[in-house]
Amino acid sequence: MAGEHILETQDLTKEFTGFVAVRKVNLRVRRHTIHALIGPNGAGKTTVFNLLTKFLRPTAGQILYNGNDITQSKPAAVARSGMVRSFQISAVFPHLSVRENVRIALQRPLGTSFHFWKPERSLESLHARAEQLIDDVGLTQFRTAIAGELPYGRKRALEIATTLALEPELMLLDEPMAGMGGEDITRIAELIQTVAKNRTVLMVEHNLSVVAWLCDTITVLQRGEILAEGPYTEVSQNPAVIEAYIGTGHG
Amino acid sequence: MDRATRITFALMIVALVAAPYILYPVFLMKVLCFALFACAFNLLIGYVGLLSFGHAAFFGSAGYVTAYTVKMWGLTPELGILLGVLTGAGLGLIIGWLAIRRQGIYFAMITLALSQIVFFYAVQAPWTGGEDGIQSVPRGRLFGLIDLHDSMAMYFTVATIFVLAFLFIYRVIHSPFGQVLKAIRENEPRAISLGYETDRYKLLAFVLSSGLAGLAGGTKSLVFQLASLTDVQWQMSGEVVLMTLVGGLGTIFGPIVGAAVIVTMQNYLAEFGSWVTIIQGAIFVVCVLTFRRGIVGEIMGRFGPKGAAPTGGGH
Amino acid sequence: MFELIGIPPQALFGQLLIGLINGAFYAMLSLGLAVIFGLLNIINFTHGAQYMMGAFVAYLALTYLGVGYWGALILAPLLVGAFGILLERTMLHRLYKLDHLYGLLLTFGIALIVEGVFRNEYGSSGLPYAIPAELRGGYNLGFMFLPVYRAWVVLASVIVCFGTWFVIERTRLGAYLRAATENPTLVQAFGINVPRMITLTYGFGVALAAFAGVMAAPIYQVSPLMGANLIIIVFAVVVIGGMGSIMGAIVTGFSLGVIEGLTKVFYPEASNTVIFVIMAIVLTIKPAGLFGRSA
Amino acid sequence: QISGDVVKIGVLNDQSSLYADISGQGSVTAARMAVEDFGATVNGKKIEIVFADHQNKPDVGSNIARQWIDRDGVDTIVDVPTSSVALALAPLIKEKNKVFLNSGAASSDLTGKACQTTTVHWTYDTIALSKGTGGAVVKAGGDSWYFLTADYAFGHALERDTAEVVKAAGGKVLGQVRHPLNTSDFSSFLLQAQASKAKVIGLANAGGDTINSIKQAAEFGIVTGGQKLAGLLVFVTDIHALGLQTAQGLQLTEAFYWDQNDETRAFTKRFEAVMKKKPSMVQAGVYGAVLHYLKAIKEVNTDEGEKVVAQMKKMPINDFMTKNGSVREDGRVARDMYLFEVKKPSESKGAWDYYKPIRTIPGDEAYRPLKDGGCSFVKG
Amino acid sequence: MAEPLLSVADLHAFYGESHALHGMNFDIAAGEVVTLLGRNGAGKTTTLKSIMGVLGQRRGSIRYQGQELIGLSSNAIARRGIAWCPEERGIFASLDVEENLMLPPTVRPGGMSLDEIFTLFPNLKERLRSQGTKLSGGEQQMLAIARILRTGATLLLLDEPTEGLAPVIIQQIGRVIAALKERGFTILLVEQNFRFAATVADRHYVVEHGTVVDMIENRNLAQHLDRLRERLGV
Ligand SMILES: Nc1ncnc2c1ncn2[C@@H]1O[C@H](COP(=O)(O)OP(=O)(O)OP(=O)(O)O)[C@@H](O)[C@H]1O
Ligand SMILES: Nc1ncnc2c1ncn2[C@@H]1O[C@H](COP(=O)(O)OP(=O)(O)OP(=O)(O)O)[C@@H](O)[C@H]1O
Ligand SMILES: [Mg+2]
Ligand SMILES: [Mg+2]
Repeated sequence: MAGEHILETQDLTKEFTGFVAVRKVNLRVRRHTIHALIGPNGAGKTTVFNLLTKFLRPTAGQILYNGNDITQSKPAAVARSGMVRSFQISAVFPHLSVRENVRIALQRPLGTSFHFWKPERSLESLHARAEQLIDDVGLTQFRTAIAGELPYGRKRALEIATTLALEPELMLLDEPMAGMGGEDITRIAELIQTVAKNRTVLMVEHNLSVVAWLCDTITVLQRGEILAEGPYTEVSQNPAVIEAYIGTGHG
Repeated sequence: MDRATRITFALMIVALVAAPYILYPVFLMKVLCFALFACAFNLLIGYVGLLSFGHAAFFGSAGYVTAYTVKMWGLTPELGILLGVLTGAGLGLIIGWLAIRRQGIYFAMITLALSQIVFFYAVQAPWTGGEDGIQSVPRGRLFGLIDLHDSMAMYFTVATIFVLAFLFIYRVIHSPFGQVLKAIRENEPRAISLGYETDRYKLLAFVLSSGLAGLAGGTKSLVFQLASLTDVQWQMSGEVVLMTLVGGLGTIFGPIVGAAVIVTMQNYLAEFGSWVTIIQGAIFVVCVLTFRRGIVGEIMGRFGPKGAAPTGGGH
Repeated sequence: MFELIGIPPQALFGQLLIGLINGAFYAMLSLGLAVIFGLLNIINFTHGAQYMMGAFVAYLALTYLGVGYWGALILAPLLVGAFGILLERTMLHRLYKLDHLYGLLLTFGIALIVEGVFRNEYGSSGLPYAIPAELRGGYNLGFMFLPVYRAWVVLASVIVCFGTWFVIERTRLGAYLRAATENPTLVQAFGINVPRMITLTYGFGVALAAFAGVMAAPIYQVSPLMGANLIIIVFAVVVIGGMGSIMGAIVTGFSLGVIEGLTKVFYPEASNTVIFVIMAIVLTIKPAGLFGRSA
Repeated sequence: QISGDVVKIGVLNDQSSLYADISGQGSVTAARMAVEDFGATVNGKKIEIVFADHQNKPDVGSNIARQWIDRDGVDTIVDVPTSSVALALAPLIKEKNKVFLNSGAASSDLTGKACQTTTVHWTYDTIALSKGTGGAVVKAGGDSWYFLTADYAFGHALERDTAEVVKAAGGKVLGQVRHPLNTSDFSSFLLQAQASKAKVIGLANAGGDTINSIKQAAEFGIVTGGQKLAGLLVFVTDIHALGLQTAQGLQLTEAFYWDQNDETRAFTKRFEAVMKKKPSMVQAGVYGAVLHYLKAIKEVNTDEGEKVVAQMKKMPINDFMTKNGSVREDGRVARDMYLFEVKKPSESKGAWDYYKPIRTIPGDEAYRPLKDGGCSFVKG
Repeated sequence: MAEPLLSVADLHAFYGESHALHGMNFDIAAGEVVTLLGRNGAGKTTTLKSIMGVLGQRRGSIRYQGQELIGLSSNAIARRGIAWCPEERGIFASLDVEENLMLPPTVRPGGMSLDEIFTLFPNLKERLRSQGTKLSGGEQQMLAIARILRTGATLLLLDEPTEGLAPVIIQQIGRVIAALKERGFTILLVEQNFRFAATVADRHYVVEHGTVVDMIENRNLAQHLDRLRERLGV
C-alpha cells in the first residue's frame, strides 16, 4: 500500500481536436479524505474524471493509483481495482427494478458472472445486502419500482447505492447533488460522509455549501489547469477563485 | 421457472409428443429446426440487444459440415451434428470477435458482411456443391442403433434436441451471466463502470447463440438430407429476424411461435403460387402495425404480470 | 506493370471509367436510402421496390400514355413519391419512436407486396424499354466506346447527388431535418411542423429511387425483381458511407463502382462480394462508417 | 394397383420469380389440358392435379415433394425448372418409387451422372441447346468464342457442353469470364469479351443476367462492332422482355415455338384462352409429358414409378410438338430441336411474332449419345 | 387584476397509466417571473411539458392570451410565442454549436442578438464550431438557454436552468432573467435551488404530488420561510 496518496496524476493532459481540455494537471488525492474538484463550466472536471476512469485516453501524462501506473489499463479493470465512478448524466438500468440495479453491482465479486449454467437463485443471497444499501439512500419504498420511472433525483440516489455496492476504495462522484431537492441533498451528503469514513471520495460539485460542509481538500480547475488547491476556507478566499468561479455574494 | 412459464412449458411438451400423430412429421421437424434457430437468435437480440444479420452463416455452414461429414466420412448423426455445432460456435467466435465492438445497426451490418463472405465461400468451394448443395445425405443410425430413416425416430430425436436446447437457453437467460447481459443491454457504459468487461460477455453470448444456430442447421441438414445455399443466404438471416419478431422479441416462447407461424405460412401458402409473397408481405405489415410486441409479447402484455412484456423499441 | 497482370493500360482505363459510371448509379440509389435513414431513422427496404416502380412507370407511361423518357423522368418521381407519402402517412409514421427493426420489417413487407402485385400483373421476366433516340450511339474514346446514355447517367447523378447534399448539409432546412432526427419533440416545440417535414422528406427519398429507376430502365432489365437484387448492395453502400451521411453515400457509391469494376477484371466471381469485404474492413477500422457520426 | 385409387399429378415449379413465366401457372394449365385430352379418368381412376412453388430452392422443393408423396399420395412430380432442385428431387422420387417428369430443368446430368430409373427428362437440356446453337453458329463461321458464364453449376455446365461442341466443330474458345448470379451491370464483362476479339460471345447464363447482357451489348455497340451474340439458354419470354429492337439477329435453340405450324397454333389458342399469353417450350413439354405418362399408366395399370417409366420408354411419343420421339433408356426424351433467329422489328407482323426458323436438328443428333452420359444403369 | 397572460386550471396529465398531475391551478400575469418549487417528482417538469404540448395526455385548461392551448400541437403553441428549455437540455449531437444556437425559428421580433448572447455566455463563442454534445454539461445548459432567447418568444419556460452551473454562471443567469424581465418577457421557472429562485422571482408556487399546494409572494418570503423550508424539506 503505497504512501498517503491513493491517487496521483503527473502532467495529465487531454487534447480534443485542436482544443486542450485538460493541461498538465498534477492532482494528489490523500487516502481517507473527501476531495472536491470544482471550477467553472467547461473547466475540464468531467474530462479529468473520464481520464482517471479510462473512459478517455490521456494525450500525455501519467496516472498512479495506489502507487502503480494505470495509465494504460481498461475502464473495467480500473473499476475492479476499486476506483468507481458515477456519471454526471444519471446512469441506471432503466428497465430493471431498483433492487436488481444494485444486485448487478453486488454480484460481480461472487466471480460467477460468466457462469451461464448457474441458476438465478444463486444470486438471492445478495438481496439482504442490496436492500440495506437501498435503505441507506432512502429508496426503501421504491425497492421493486422500475428504475426508469423514478424521478430524476431518486435515480441519482439509486446510482450512488449501486456505486457503493462495489465497496470502492476510491469513489468518483460527478455532481452527485445535481438536480436534487434540499431534502435529498442533505440525505446524500450525510450518506457520503458516512461512507467516506473508511474510503476516499473525489467529487465534482457546484453546490458550494455542500462542498464547504463535506470536503477536506478542494482543487479548483479553470480552463483545464489547476487554479488553486487547499481547504475550503482558504480556497474560497482566494481572489482568483472568487473572480473565476464563486463570484460575489453567494449564488 | 415462474408458474406461467411452467404451465406453458408443460403444454409445449404435450404438444410435441402428440403432434406427429396428427401432423406431418417432416413438416414438424422443419418447424422445430427453425424454432431452435430463432431461439438461438433471440438469445442475442432479445437479451443482449445485439441484432445479428449474419446468423445464416452459422446455420448454413453447420448444415454443410454435418451433411458433408455424415455423407463423405460416414460419421454417425450425433457426431455430425456435434461438428456442426462446433462449426457454428467457431465461426461465431471469429465473426463475433470482429463485430462485437460495433454498435446497433453497424453491428448488424458487419455481421451481414462477414456472413456474405461465408456465403461466397460456400458458392466457390468445391466440396459444398455450388447451388446444387450436398444432396441425398444419409440420416444414418443414432448412436449406431436407432435408424433415423424412420421419420418417427427422426422426429423424436429432433424434438429431444430441441427441448434440451430450449432448457439450456432458459437457463442461460436466468443465470448470473444472463443478469449481466441484461445490464449491458440497458446501459453499457454503466456496466463498464461497475467493472464488467462488456465485450467479453457479449462475445460469449454471441458464441453461445451461433453454436445453437449451428445445432439447428446441422439437424436440419439431416432432416432434409440436404445442405444448400438457401441456408447461408442473407435472406435466411432475414427470415430468422422475422420469425423472432412475429413471435415476440425477448420472450422465451416467442421465437417458437414465430417460427411455427412463418414455416406453416410458407408451407401452406406454397399452393397459392404467385400470391405467396403478397400474403407474406401483408402479414408482416399487419404484425408490425397491430401487434408489434409479437404474438407472445402481446399476450404477455395483455394478461401477464406488469413489466413482463418485452420492451419493444428503444435505441 | 499492368502487363504483368495481363491487362493493357488503356483497357484498364476503360474498366475504371465503367466503374465510375456504375458508381454514379450506386450513388444515386444509396442517396435516397441515406436521406430516408438519416432523417426518419427508417431503413427503407421498400427502396428497391420503389426503384422498380420508377422503371415500370416509365414503361407504362410510354405504352399507355405515350409519355416518353423525358416525361417519365418527371412523372415517375412524382407518382412514386406520392405513393411514398401515402405509405408514410398511413403506416411508417407510427414507427419512428421504435427500434430500426420495425421500420425494416414493415418496409420489407411492403416491398414483398408491391413486387408480388407487379409480378402478378406483368410476369417476372420483364418488359422492354429502349434508350431514347437522343441518347443512342456513343463516343469513341480511343481506349473504349462510351455510350452517350452512360455519360448522361453520370451527369444526372452528379447533379442530383450534390444538389441533395447541399440542401441537407448547408441549408437551414437541412439543419431542421438533422435536428428532427435526434429529438423531433423538441424541434416541434420550437415551432416547426415536424410531421409534415418528415412526410415530405420520405416522399423525396422515394422520388429519388423512382428517378434512378427511370434512369435504369433503358439499360437494365425492367422486371419486378430488379430492385430486390439491388437493395442489399445499395444498403451496404449507405452503411460503408456511414448511415445517414449524404456525402458518405455519394463518395462510397462512386468509389465502390470503381473497386467493383476492378474486381470484375481481376476476380470476377467475387464482384458481388467485394462490397461486403470492404464493408467488413471499413467497419472494423471505422466503427461508424467512413463519414458516420459515431454515437 | 393405382395407389389411393387416384392418379395424382403434382406440378412443382417456380411460381413467383425467375422462371415463373416459362413454367409457373402456365405449366399447371398445360397439365390440365393434357388430362382433359386424355379424359378425366384412367382405367376408371380419377386424375387429380396439385401444384406448388419451389422458389428455386432445393430444400423447399424436396420438402414439398416429400410431403406430397408421403402425405398426399402424389404419383408423379412434373416440370421442376432449376437444375439444383431437379437434381435434389430425382433420387428422392426414385427412393419413393414415383415418377419424375422433368420439363423445366436444363442440366444434362439428370440423364447422365445423376440419372434415375424413374426420371424422364422431357423437353430440352444443356447439351441440346449448345449443340443446336453452338453447332449452328460455328457452321455459320463463328469459329472463335468467348463465354460470359454465370458462376453457378448450370452456367459451368452450359459453358462446358458448348465449348465441347464448338471444339468438335473445329472452332476455338478464346476465354471466358465468370460473373456472379444476378449481376446488374455487364459492361465490364462485355468490354473484356470485346477485347478478346472473339467472333462470338456465348452467353452461358439465364434470365435477368442474359437479358442484361444482351441489352448492354447492344448499348456498347458490341453487335454493330461485328461480334455476334449466342444466347445458350434463352426463352421466348426473354425476347419479349428485350424487345426486337435490341434482340434482333440473336440465334437460339428451342424445342417449341408457338407459331411453327397449325398444330402448335391450335394448342397455343387453347392455352391462351386460359393464360392470356403464349406458351413456352417448357409448358408445351409439360403437356406432352403428362399425356405420355397417362398413356403408360393405362397400359400397365399401375402407378409404381419403375413400371410406368419402363412402359413410357416402350411407347413412341406423338403429340402436337413431338413427332415420333422416344424416351431413351437413360430417361432422355429424344425429339427434334429447332434453331431460330430473332426477327428484325421490320419483319415482325405483330405481338409475339419473334422467330424465324433456321434449321431443324433431328433428335438423334440433338442429344448426347447414350454411352457418353455416364448413366449408371445404361449398359454397353 | 387584469386577465393573466397564462392561466392553468384543473390540469391533469398522464404518462401512460401513471397519473402525474392531479389538477394544477395557477396563473401568470404578463411580465411576471414565477417559479414552481417542489421536491423531486412533484410534477414541475410535467407541468411545463403539458403547457408546451409535448405531453400527449392532458386534461383541464391552459389559456394563453385568452386562447385555449389544450388540443393544439406543440409547434402551434410555440408559434404563439412560448419557448421551452427542457430539463435534459436537448442539445443536438448532429449539429454544431452555432447550428444549435440558430435552430429555433424566430417567432416574434425582439429576441436577443447574437452579440448580446455572447456577452452573456462567453464560452459559447469560443466553441461555435464544435459538436453540440461535446460541450461540457454546463456549457450545454447555457446553449440550451441561449437558443431560446433568440426567438423572441414572450413566455419562457425554464426547467432547472441553474442545474450543474458554476455560481458565477448562476449569477449571470440571474442577471439574464432580470434583463429579460426588463424587456417585458414573462418567465415560468422550475427550480430546486430556491435561494436562487428568491433572487429573481416575483411569486413562488409550491408543487406537491401534482397539485399546487401553496403560493408565496417573493416580497414576504421572509415570514413564510419556515413554511417553505418544511414543504421543500430543505
Ligand atoms: N469529446 C470532446 N470533444 C471536444 N471537446 C470536448 C469533449 N469533451 C469535452 N470537451 C470540452 O472540454 C472542456 C471541458 O469539458 P468538461 O465536460 O470536462 O467540463 P466540466 O468541467 O465537466 O464542465 P461542467 O461543470 O459544465 O460539466 C469543455 O470546454 C468541453 O467543450
Ligand atoms: N416518462 C415517465 N414515465 C412515467 N412516469 C413519469 C415519467 N416522467 C415522470 N414521471 C413521473 O411523474 C411525476 C412527476 O415527474 P416530474 O419530472 O414532473 O417531477 P419534477 O418535479 O420535474 O422532478 P425533478 O425535480 O426531479 O425534475 C414523477 O412521480 C415521475 O415519477
Ligand atoms: Mg461536467
Ligand atoms: Mg423536472
